[in-house]
Amino acid sequence: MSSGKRITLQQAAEIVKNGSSLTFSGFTIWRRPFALVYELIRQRRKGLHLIEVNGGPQTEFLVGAGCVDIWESCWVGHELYGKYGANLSRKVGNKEILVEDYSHAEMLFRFSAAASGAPYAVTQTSLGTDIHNPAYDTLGNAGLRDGRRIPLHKYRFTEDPFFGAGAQVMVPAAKVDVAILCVQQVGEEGTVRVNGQFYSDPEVARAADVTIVMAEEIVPEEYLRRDSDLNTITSFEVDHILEVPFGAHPTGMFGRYDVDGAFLKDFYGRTRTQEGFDDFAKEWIHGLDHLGYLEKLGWPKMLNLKANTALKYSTGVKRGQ
Amino acid sequence: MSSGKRITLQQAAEIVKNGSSLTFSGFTIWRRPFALVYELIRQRRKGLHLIEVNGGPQTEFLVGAGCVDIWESCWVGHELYGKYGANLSRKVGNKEILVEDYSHAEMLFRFSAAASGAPYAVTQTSLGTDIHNPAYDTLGNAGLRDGRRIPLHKYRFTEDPFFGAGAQVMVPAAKVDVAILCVQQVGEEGTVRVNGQFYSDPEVARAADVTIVMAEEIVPEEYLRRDSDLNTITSFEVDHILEVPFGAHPTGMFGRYDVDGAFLKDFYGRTRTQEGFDDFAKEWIHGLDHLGYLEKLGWPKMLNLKANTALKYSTGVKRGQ
Amino acid sequence: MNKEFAKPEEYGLADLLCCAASREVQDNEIVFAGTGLPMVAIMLAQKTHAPNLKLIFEAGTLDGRPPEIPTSVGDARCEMGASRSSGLHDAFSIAQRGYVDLGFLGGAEVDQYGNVNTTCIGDYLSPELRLTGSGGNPDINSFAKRTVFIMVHEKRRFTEQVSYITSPGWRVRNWPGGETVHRRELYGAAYRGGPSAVISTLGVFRFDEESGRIYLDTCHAGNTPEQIRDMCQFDLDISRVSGETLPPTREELHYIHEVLDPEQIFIPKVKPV
Amino acid sequence: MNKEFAKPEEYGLADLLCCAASREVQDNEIVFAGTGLPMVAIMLAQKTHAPNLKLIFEAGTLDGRPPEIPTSVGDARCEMGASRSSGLHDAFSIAQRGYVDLGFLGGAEVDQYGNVNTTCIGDYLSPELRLTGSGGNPDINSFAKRTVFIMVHEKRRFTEQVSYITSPGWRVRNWPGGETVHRRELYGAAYRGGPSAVISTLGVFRFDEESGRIYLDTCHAGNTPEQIRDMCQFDLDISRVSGETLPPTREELHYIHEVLDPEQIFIPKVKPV
Repeated sequence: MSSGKRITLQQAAEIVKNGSSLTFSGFTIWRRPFALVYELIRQRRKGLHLIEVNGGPQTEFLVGAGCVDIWESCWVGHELYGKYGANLSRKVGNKEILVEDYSHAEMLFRFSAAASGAPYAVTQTSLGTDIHNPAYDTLGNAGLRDGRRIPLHKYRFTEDPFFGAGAQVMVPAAKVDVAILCVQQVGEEGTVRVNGQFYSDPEVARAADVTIVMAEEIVPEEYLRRDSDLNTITSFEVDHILEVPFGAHPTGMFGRYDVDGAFLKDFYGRTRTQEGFDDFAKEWIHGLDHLGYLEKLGWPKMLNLKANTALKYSTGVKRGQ
Repeated sequence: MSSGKRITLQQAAEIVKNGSSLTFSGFTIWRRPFALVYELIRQRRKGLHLIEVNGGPQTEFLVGAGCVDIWESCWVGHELYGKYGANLSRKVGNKEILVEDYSHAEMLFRFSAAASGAPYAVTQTSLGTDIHNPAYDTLGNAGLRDGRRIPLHKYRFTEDPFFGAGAQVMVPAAKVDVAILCVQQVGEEGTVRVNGQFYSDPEVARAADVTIVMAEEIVPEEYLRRDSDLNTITSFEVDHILEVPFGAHPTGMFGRYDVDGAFLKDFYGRTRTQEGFDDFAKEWIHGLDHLGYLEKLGWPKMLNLKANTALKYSTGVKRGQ
Repeated sequence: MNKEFAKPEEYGLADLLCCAASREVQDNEIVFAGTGLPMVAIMLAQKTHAPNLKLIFEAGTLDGRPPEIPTSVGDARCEMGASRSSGLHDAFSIAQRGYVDLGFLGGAEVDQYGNVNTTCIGDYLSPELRLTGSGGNPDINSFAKRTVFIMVHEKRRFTEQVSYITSPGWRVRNWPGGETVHRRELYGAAYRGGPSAVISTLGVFRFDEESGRIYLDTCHAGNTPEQIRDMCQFDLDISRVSGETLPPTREELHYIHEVLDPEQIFIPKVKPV
Repeated sequence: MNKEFAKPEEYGLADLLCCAASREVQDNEIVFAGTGLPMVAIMLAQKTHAPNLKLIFEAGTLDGRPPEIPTSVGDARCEMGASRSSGLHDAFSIAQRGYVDLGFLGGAEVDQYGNVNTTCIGDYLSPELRLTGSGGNPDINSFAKRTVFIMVHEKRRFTEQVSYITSPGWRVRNWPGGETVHRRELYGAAYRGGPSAVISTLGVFRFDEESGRIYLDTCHAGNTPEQIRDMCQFDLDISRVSGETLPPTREELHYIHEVLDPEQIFIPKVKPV
C-alpha cells in the first residue's frame, strides 16, 4: 500500500519554515540528517529555533549559515574532530544567537515528557549547578516565554511528597514543530527500523508535530512488518519520508558508513571565522544538490567510509585523522 | 563467562519473603511466571503485597492460595476464559485482602517513574473518576502509608506551570522488592531477549530491587550479544536466572506456546469458592514439582499448545474453548 | 460485494452490535481496541469502509493488522503484520500524546453523563461484587477524541448514578472536593472529546456535548423509544431519535462469519431456521 | 604478564594519567564512560584488575565490550558485544535509578569543592569564550556514587571559583536563592556521593566528603606538593599527600599500546630515545 508520504529533499526543506522549531535524530556525530540540513542552508532558512537533545556538526552548519536564532540544548562539538562548536561560540560572543542551557539528561527527559504527552518531567539531575541559576534564563530574559512553544518557565523546583526523596527539578516538555530523522530503513507507510543504538530518535519523532524521515533506503512496508518487534518508530508517527543514500555524511550511520573525520576536521579548522564558513559553504553546499555533493566527495572516499557488513564499521578508515 | 546468577526454582521462591512486595512480567494471560507462582504457593508464602501493571491468572492463584494481603493494580481476570477474578472478588467481599485501585496507564507510569529513578510521574489520565476519590485510599485508610515502600499519598493533584495544560495527577513511583519475569531467552550473564510485545517488562525489571528471570532457555551470552540491538533487558539489571521450559503455562508465550484456555476455564469455573480453590490446588500444585506438573499435563496437550514457528502461534488450539 | 441489508432472520443481535460499532469508525482514524466484539467491529471496518484505519492494542502493538481475530490484546496474532510490537509505555504515551481518534470500551454500568463503572457493584468500601477493575478503560476514555461503549442493556446497568466512576463521562467529579463539573473544565490540554456513543443490546445512544447528557439516537428493530426509556433508571431523552438502527449488510455478515470470526469466538452465527 | 613498574623513559604523561584513572575502577563496578582517555582507562581496567566491570555509554550502549576503542560513544564499535544497544532514555534512567558506581569526566575549570565548568569562560551572560556546554557531565556527576575528573593542569583551570558551575561538586548552590550548601543537603534520595578524584597532569587530588574540599593525594614524578599548590588559584591542602603517583606497569603499557589504542588515537606512544 502506498501512503503518499514520499517527498523530495526540496519539499522536505520547505516544510521547515522561517521561525520553525526543529530537532534531529542521532547523537553528536552520528546519523544527522545532513542532506536536508544542506538543503535548508541552500534555501536560506532564517530564524530557526533548534531544540536538540545534543548538538553536533548539523548545529554548527546551520548556525554558521545564519539560519538559527535560538539554540536550546546541552552540547555542541565534533567529538574527536573538533572539540567545540566554533561557529556557535563566535555567534554567542557576538550576541547573534540566544543559547538556553539544560543538562543532557534534562534535555532527554524533556523530550520524553513531550513524547508521552506530559507537560513536564521531574528529575534530580544537575541540582545546585548554574544550569538552574535563575539569572541565566536566556529565553526568559529575552521575553520569549509565551507558554505555547516556549514554556512559561525554564524550570521549577518542587519537593517529592511521596517518599521524601527531596528536591526535584521540573523540566518542561520539549515541544517542536518539526523533527528530521536520518535512519537506515523506512517503509513506504512510515515504519522505521533503526539498527544499533537508537539514541533519542523515538522520543524526538513523537515530540514533534511533523516528523520527516530520511532513510538510506525506502523498503517495502511488508518487509518491516514481517518482524514487527524489530522496528523503532510507528508508521503513523511519521508524516513524510524520503530516500537519500549517504544522507548523513559527514556524520556516520551504524552498519552503513563511518564518520568522515577528515571532512569534519577540515570544517572545524576552516570555519572559525564567518568568512571561513562562507568559503566552506560555497565549496560544499551552495550550487550543489545531493548527487552533486556525492560526486564531489567521490568514489574512493565513499568506498573507504563504507562499513564492513560483518563488523558494522569501516575497516578502511584511519581513525582519529 | 559464568556469572553465578543461575538458581533453582526452590531458591528463587525463597528470595520472596513473607511480606515482600512483588511484581511480574507479562500482560493478562501472557508470559506470567507460573512455575515460580506455583512454587510460592507450595512454600505457603504469606502476606505478599502484589503491585502489578495489570493482574491475571497469577494474581488469582496467589490470592486464592491466601498468599496475598495487598493487591495494588487495575485489572484482574482471565480474558476470554474467565471474565473476572473470582478469588479476588471473594476475598474482597470477605475483607480478607486490601485492594488499591489505579488506572492501567497510571500503573504503567508509576512503574516507568520507578524504573527511571523518579519519585513520581505526572499524567492527565482518569481525572474526575473515583480512582481519585480521597475516601477510596485503601492503604491510607489502613494506616499503611509509611513513605518507604508504600508512598505517603495515593496521588496528589497539581497544575501544569509551563504550558497551562491544566490539572495533573501526580502518581507515586511503584517500588517493589522483587520482580519475577518469564521470557523466551536469557543469557548466562542476565541479558534478556523478549520476542514479540514486551509489555511492561523493561520497566518492572528496573523498578524492582531484585529481579529474577525465568526463561524457556538459558542461551550463551555471546549469542545474544552478537546482536545487541535485539535485546530487551540489560545483564546487570538481572540478579538471578533460571531455565524453566513451559514455565508460563497455563498462560502463553509468544512464539513458543499458546494460552491453555481450557485449563484457565477449568480454574475459573472451579475456584468460585475457597473449597473449590483448595481442591484445584491439591490437584495441580501441591505435591508436584515443575516436571511432575508437565508430566501431568501430558504430551498431547503440550504439543497442541506449541506455537507454529512460522506463525508464532499454535494452529492446533481450538480457540475460545 | 453485496451491500444490501440482510433480513432479520439472517443475523443475530451480536451481528447488529458489531456492525453498529463498525460504522462508528471513519477511515484513516487511529483506533484503540480492546478484546472481543470491539476488535471484530474494528477489523470489520478495516475490511469495508475504513481500509486505512490504524489499530492500537493496549499491550503494545501499534498499527496492527492481525490476519485472524486475536483472542486477547496480548495474543501472538496481534504482532503479525503490525508496524511495531512494543509495550505499554509506547501505547499509553501515544494515547496521552493525542494520537487516538476513537476507543471502543465496555462497562457494567453507565449513567446519564456517560460515566462508566467496571470496578464494583455497591459501596466501594464494602462492595456487593468486586468486578475486574478499570483496566485501560479510563485511560482510553481520557485520551481519545471519541469513545464508544458496547453494553448489555439491563435496567440496573443504565443507572441514575454508577456505584463507582471508573471511566470519565461528560460530567465528572472535581477531586478532592468531589463537586460535579463538565469534563472540559477538568481536562485542560487533554480535553479532546469524550464518550460519543453507547451501543446497547436495545439501541444506540449519543451524548450532547454541552449538557453532557445521553439521548437515544436509534432503536434496534423491535424496540420502541418508550420501551428503551423504561429500561433506564434515569429519565432518557427520547426526543432526538433518528430512527431504527441500520441492520447489517450481507457484505458485513460475510466478513464477520467467513473471514473475521469463523470460529465463532466472539460472534455466534445465526442458525438457519 | 609483567606487572613491574615501567621506567620513566618508557611512558608518557598520557600513559600515567590513563593508568591512574584505570586504578580508580574496582571490579564488578558499573562505570559510565565518555569518549577519549577515560574510555581507554576503563577498558584497561577491564583487561587488568576489573574484568567484570560493566561499561555504559551515554548514547545507549549498556554493558559494552568494544573490541577496539570507540572514537565516540555513538561509534558502531560500542555495539559489538554489548548486552544492549538502546538509547539515551535507558542510559539516563539507569543512572538516575542508582546503578552507576563510577563516572569519568573532564572539565575546563575546577574549583576547590570539585565544581566543574565546561560551559563558558567569563560571565555567562557575556562570555569570553563559549565552550561545548554541559553534555552529560552534570548528569553523571549527579547520579554516580563516585566521579573522577581528568584534566590538563593549568593555574587558571584550578580556580577559586569556576565561571559557571556546570557539574556539581561537594558544595553547590541552593537555587533560587543561590546560597552555598553541602551537596548532601540538596540531593536527598539522589545523594550517593560526589567527585572522588581529580587526576591532573601534575597529580592526583581527592576530596574530604565532610568539608567538601579538595586536597592533594599524590604528585606525579617530578612535581613537589609545593609546586602543585602554586599551580592552583585556591589554597590547596597539601597536608595529606601520600606520596608519588604510581607509574604504569609494563603490563598496562602493553595493553594500552598493543591492544587498546594501537592507532594512537587518544594516547601517543613514547618514542624510544
